Amino acid sequence: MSFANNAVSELAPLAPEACVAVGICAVLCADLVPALRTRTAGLWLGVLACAIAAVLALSPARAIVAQMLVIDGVAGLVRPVIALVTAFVLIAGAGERRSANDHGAWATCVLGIGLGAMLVAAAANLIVLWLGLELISLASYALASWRARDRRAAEAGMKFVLFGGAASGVMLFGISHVFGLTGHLDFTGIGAAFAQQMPIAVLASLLMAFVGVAYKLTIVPFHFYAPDVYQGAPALSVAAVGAVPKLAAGAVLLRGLATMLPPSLVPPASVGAVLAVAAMVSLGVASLTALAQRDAKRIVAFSGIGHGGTVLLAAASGGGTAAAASAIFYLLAYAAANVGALLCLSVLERDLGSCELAKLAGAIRRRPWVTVLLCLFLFSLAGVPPLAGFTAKWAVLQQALGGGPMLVAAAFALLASTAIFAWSYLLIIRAAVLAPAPLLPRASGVRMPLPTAFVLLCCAAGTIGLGLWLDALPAIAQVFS
Amino acid sequence: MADFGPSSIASYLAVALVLFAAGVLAIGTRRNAIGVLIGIELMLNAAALQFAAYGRFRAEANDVQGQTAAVFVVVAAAAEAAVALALLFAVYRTSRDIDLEQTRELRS
Amino acid sequence: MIPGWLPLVIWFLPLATALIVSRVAWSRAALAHGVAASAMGVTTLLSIWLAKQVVSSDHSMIGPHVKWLDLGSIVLGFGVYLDPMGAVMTVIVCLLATLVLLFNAWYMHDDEQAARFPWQFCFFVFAMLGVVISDNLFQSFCCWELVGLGSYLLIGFWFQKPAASEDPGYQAMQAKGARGVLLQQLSPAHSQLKAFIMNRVGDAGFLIGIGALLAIALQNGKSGEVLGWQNLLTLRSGNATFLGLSQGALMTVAALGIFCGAVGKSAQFPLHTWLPDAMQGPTTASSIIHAATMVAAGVFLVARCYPMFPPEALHVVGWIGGITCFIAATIACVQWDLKAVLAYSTVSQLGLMFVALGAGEEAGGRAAGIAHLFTHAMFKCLLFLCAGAVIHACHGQQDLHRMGGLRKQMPVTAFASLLAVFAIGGAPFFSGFYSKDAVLAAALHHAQSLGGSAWGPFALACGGSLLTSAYMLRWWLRVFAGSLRDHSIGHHAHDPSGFAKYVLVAMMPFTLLLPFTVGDWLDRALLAPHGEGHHEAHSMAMVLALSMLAVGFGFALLVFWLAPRRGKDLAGSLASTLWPLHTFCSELWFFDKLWDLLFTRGIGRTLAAITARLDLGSAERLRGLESFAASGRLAALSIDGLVDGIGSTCRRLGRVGASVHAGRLGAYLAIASLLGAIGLLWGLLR
Amino acid sequence: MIGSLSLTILGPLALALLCVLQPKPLAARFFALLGSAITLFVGAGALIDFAQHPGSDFRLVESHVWSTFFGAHFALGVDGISAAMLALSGLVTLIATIAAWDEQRSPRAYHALVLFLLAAMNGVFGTLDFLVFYVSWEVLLVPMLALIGVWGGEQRRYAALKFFVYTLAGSVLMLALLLALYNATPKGTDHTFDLRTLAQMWPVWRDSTLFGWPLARFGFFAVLIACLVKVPAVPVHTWLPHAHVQAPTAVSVLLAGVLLKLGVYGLYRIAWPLFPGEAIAFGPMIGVIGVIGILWGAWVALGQRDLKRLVAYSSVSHMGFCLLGLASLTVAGVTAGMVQAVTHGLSSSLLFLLVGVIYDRAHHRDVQGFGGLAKPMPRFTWILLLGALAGAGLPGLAGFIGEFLAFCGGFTAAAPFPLLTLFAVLSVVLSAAYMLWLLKRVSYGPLRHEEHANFPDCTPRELASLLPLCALLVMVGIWPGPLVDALRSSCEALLQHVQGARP
Repeated sequence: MSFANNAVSELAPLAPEACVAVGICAVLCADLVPALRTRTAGLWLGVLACAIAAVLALSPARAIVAQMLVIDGVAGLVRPVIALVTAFVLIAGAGERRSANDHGAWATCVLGIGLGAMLVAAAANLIVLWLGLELISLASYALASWRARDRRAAEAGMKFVLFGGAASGVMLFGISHVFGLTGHLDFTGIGAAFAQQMPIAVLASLLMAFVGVAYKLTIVPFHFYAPDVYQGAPALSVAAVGAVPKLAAGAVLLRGLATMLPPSLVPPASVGAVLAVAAMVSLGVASLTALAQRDAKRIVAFSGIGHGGTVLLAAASGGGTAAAASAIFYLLAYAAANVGALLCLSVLERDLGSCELAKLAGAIRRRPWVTVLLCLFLFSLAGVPPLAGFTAKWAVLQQALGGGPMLVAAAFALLASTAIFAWSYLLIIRAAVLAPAPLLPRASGVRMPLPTAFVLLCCAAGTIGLGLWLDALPAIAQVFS
Repeated sequence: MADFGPSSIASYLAVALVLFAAGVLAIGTRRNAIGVLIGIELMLNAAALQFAAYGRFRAEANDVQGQTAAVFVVVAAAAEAAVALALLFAVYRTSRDIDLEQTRELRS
Repeated sequence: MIPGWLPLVIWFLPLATALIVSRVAWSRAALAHGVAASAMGVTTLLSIWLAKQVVSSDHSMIGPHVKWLDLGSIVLGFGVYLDPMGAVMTVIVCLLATLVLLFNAWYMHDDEQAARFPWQFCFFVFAMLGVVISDNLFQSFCCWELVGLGSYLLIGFWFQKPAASEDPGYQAMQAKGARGVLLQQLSPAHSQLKAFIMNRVGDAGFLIGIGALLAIALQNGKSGEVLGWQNLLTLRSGNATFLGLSQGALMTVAALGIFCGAVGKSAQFPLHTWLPDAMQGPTTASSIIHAATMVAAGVFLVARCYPMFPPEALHVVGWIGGITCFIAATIACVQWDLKAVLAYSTVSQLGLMFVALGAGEEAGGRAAGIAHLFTHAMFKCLLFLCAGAVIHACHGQQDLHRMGGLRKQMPVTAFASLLAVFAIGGAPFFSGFYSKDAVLAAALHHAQSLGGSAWGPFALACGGSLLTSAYMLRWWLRVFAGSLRDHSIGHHAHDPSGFAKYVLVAMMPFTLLLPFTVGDWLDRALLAPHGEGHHEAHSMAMVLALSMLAVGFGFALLVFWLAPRRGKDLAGSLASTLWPLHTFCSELWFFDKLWDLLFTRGIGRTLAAITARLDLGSAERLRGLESFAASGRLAALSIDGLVDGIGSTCRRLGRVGASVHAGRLGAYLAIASLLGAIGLLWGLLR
Repeated sequence: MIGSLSLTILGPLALALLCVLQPKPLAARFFALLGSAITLFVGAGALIDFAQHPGSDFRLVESHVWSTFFGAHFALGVDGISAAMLALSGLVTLIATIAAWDEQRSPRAYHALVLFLLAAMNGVFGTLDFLVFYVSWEVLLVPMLALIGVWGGEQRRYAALKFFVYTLAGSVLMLALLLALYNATPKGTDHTFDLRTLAQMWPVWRDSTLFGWPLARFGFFAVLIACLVKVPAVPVHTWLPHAHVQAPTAVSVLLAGVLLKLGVYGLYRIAWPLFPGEAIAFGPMIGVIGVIGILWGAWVALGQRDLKRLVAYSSVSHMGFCLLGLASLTVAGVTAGMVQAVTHGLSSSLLFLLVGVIYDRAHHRDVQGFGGLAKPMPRFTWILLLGALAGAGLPGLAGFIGEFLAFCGGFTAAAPFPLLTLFAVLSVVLSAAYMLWLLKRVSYGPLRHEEHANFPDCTPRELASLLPLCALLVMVGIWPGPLVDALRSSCEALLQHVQGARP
């Protein structure tokens, strides 16, 4: 009994994860009940689980679970957000029209992503990290190709799984070397081993292990799957596949940098410079390539690549809490705007058949409010003040400009890419708002599903609120310290 | 010169490296999706092998992290292979082909 | 004591009249003319009283002054300053304005748009008075520009008239002499534009002059109303420098800047070509604006700023005047357009005034110039009114070829214009005699005392005067003497009726010495010195002037009166014998065409087209913008194209990026592993 | 507590929301009128206050904490300069609303966007906080993008995108500057974005570095670039002709009337006060840019056939005087820059409205396609004459004041400026040429097209938008005293501040 008691008390901080896991089981069970299967009941069960998980995760308690998971400031902040975003995606899913018995399975996958992301966000052990990422990935693969009879969705899924598998293979190979060379899989242990000496082989292995995270953060050159998956997958799936894992990957990146390469051992400037260069490359490639896209979702994908680079830049700006806070804040702002934008696109996609720029013409006539909100989210992504994207960019830039020359250079690259990205977002706006409209009837007959509208409004509120609430940033930093 | 006998770690690592290299090669060169999938499996198995080897030769006596990890890897690799095959099947069902060069409707 | 408000009343009454008359919808245009003329009449009476007071009190009047803008070191304001010169000028402006308005009521009695004339005219008078009574350079400049606006409006009075090249009516009656002008540009709409822009060229110089004066004043530690006359006239001494230029040189720059404004307004070489074109306006408007007062404003301004002009600047003034005087006179000799002769004569006479001014204070140049300004205003206005009467009588015909013998139908006009011709020729007992003599005396005295290149202006002025008497008599003889050449235009001709006739009669006395018999107030007012050498020059100049008059008149009588009576076409044979000279002068020394080529077409259109092309690229590019259609490199070669070039470079790079993201998973994996490996190595090795 | 300046920002915002939330287009129009009237009322009130009691202090000051951490405040307050700008933005928006009264395409959205734009402009003009300034500065782009891109002409999308990306790219550096200033705050002092405080900290910016450059120099150029794009100065001006040509009339009016002034205002409010040393050192360079703008703009205007593009280039030319005046660092010049900004707002608005009037009738803007309109449209021609002459800087009309004062300032300034002004003076010829040539080609001469003979003259609604501007042009032209008095104290204070940085 005492063992059980111990286990319970030790595992108590993982209540949110457990809650989501239970939620998954509940959804699966609900699917078995014929009376519930035809409704969206399973889905709402998932929402409930996520909501409870979010509330549970809000607890300020800090804990270390068996050198495997750490509930530190970053995790304490990101986990509730992950739960919340997952819940929002689920709610939005309730507005989707899909075959009756699909809801449960879909919810299971989204919850899987949520669970995996929460684990990754709290991971303090490379194997746990890898497992968490695998969990995210497996659920993501399924989500990405959800429209089973759609060639493009299937292709997206295939590319995703093969690319993701490769990344995960490389990561695992790196992890195994790290383990072999240091004898540890937990971050603190690796950090302690580094403290004695820092063989280049370990660093190389660690960098290989980093590939798995980089791939979730869509850092160039591990971003290749993203455009194709975004384009082929349903927009709502993309919201789950794109934003949620980024939050988790960002969180674990911060923790890994702080614990495995503590600034006292590795000169932060050297790590920072490497990461800053990676960030610059991501920003440059993404912003320019986005210009040549003809599909709104692909543009959003490249925007995600750029934002991943920005998060990397924030993480590169030294290990201080302020830098971490800026990265987290950036991820929050990104999540709100990105989920919102993809949700808008999913509504338009359903109405107009595709997110290709050419097909978006007349969106403003057909769905004026959704299109206006889409613009709002895109402006936030572009960093137009006073929206969340601006404040977040502000925070990151402030950190980077205070750093070494490479960081300052990266900051200016970020500024330059802002203008170029703005241009590619404008391509979407141009297509949806400014293009001469084919005389589409206003979609008054097809009312906007209430859940979708609710989530959209929440995202909009978050986007504006995070933008105006400048003191959110110090509040986040306070959580860390 | 490393000792490549059965009781030395070097031979395991060498095999793992060969496996990994083969996997990377397969990934980089195969046009068939199944080939790529096999490559991925090779990479994962190389990693699993290394975990086991490191666990056996390097870790302290009561440390089973390596072996545990190897088991996890096998499980996860199986799951991954299942999902991947399902998706490949979906692609095959829609386009009667799993040639990666042909399957490129999604592009810039 | 003169009440301070009186000049203000005189100044603003025309403006008030203009505002009121413009707002009323008049049933008959004559009524509008009547109201405006009565207001102007009142103004005239007031100004006469004022002038009498100023002249008799023998010192300048400093009237009220209002601060307009206070900028710390620089204060700009409006105020009244009247010396005898200004006071008399006020009278002349008001008097002529009243008479012209009365005349115009008849002149435009069958014009639908006539009601517009009085208020635009009154506005002009207001602006002109502003220049005259101004107490500082800034006000002068402002009103100077407004005068330009008045002129602009009145030249374009018949704005609907097509260009001569498109006007069959014009071509039917085209005067043979109009060779140098470009017919497609001969329209009120174009002339008003040309006049304004060419005036603006001068004004640019004026502004530079003002700027230089400001800089000099501030550098010398002055502040406040630095542009007031009192202040400006003390600027000659000081130690301002700029870019190595001494104060003296800076003053020369300033003076030449102001003179540049005068060159524009007074139609001096090389900006003289607008004035003949300005004849597209109503003849009555021309009579006062482009003959009597506005164009003389340049002379007035230079006279006003006289103490600021260093000798070097005056030298330039004299030369420009002389050149203009001569060129315009040669052109006037061969013009066949009734008004063109008068226009070039005006230009020539203005040149003469500048010759006088160029002679310098010592030689009495200022007094002479102003004197000629006053006398010229009177007789030239009368000449124009007579010309108006003739044109009216001949149904718009202006060709001297077809006129002749009109003295029988139009005795009053003929007589009046004959008096004016005598005046302009400088016949004894006429006003022109007095003033032209003074001008030549001043120039001679100046030349004698300085020698060298100072003889130039004098010689040119003599040449101009000689030609003036010849072409003016020719003009009169062509119009009024002999017999009717073209019955269709002349047989209904008659003198102006009613008021208009009395206007002509009323103006006749002013061509005589009358205004100057009241004493030597002008000399006293202008503080003209009368040295021994001056008297000597005077007598020499008188002899010279009289002989030139005799030669000129004699030539004209011979060629245009005696020879035709004998049935000989002496003029024609002279023209064919001296054809190169004749052509050169008929082509207006090619100034119009050259200026058109250089400035309108060259700098104006071509350069503007080039800059526009360099700014936005070719029209082809502009058409293809929306579709992002790639225009050729050449088509996009422009500032805007460069900007878009940055954009398209980005897009090109983006396409390169996109070609990598071409959907091939194999390639993705290969590139990712390759780049990953490179990144790994770089990260480790750095 | 909401002060009157907050009202000019929040009021239009709230009204914008009301516009789209209620169904009636007519109500939206009245909301737009109301919003601009509020701004005009507050702005004009402040301006009159400054005219009567000149001073360089800030009035109507209010401050609400935005972020204690960053030291950002929603701080508002006006001096003479911003009061004039505020009044201008209210007036021009009012006029533009009247001009767009008959807008048929989504009038509610249109007026909401105009109100949104107004709020952002007021935010720029009314704030004393750099962060609020920047936010408003960028937010402006959004409604403008939509107004040009949705309600514009044939190539509206190109123009709108160009406008947005160009001006955004211009101002990203300003963001970097904001952050660099924030990071350079000396230890122990509170972070602040208060412009009044920042203006006192120039020595700090001078002594800290970024990229090995003095921060002050970087900052100066960052603001300069952002502002010069907006002014717009040659050679970064080419977004303007596109934007103007494609924008609907009322938006052109807003663009020329207020938006271009933002750039000048930014220089007056940020660049010069914050970096006085650089303002002195690089003043001649700005002067050269100004003069190039004056001449190039005028010359290109001379070569245009499209009426709107012609007027747009005349704006480029006129705005050059603002730069020249400001850079000359004399009381006359600095005041002139602001006076020119105000008067150009009036005259260019008028000209764009007039172009709109004939475009509504002829449906084209090719200047060669007109001629002789004075006969069917006398009132129009008189107003066009007034506008053209104001543009050409005729004394007695508002356009003259700024130009003349700029000349005064330029000629009396230190060494290179008199020479620069010498070139600038050429513009009096060029401006007369393009303006009056335009008038000639449109209105004078014989009627070119028979169908133009029955063009109706200006309608009462058009007159309602045109005549107030005419009246103001004449009033300011004849009696500029109050305006100049209101501006001068603030300009003198700015000048003193800048001169204080002279070593």
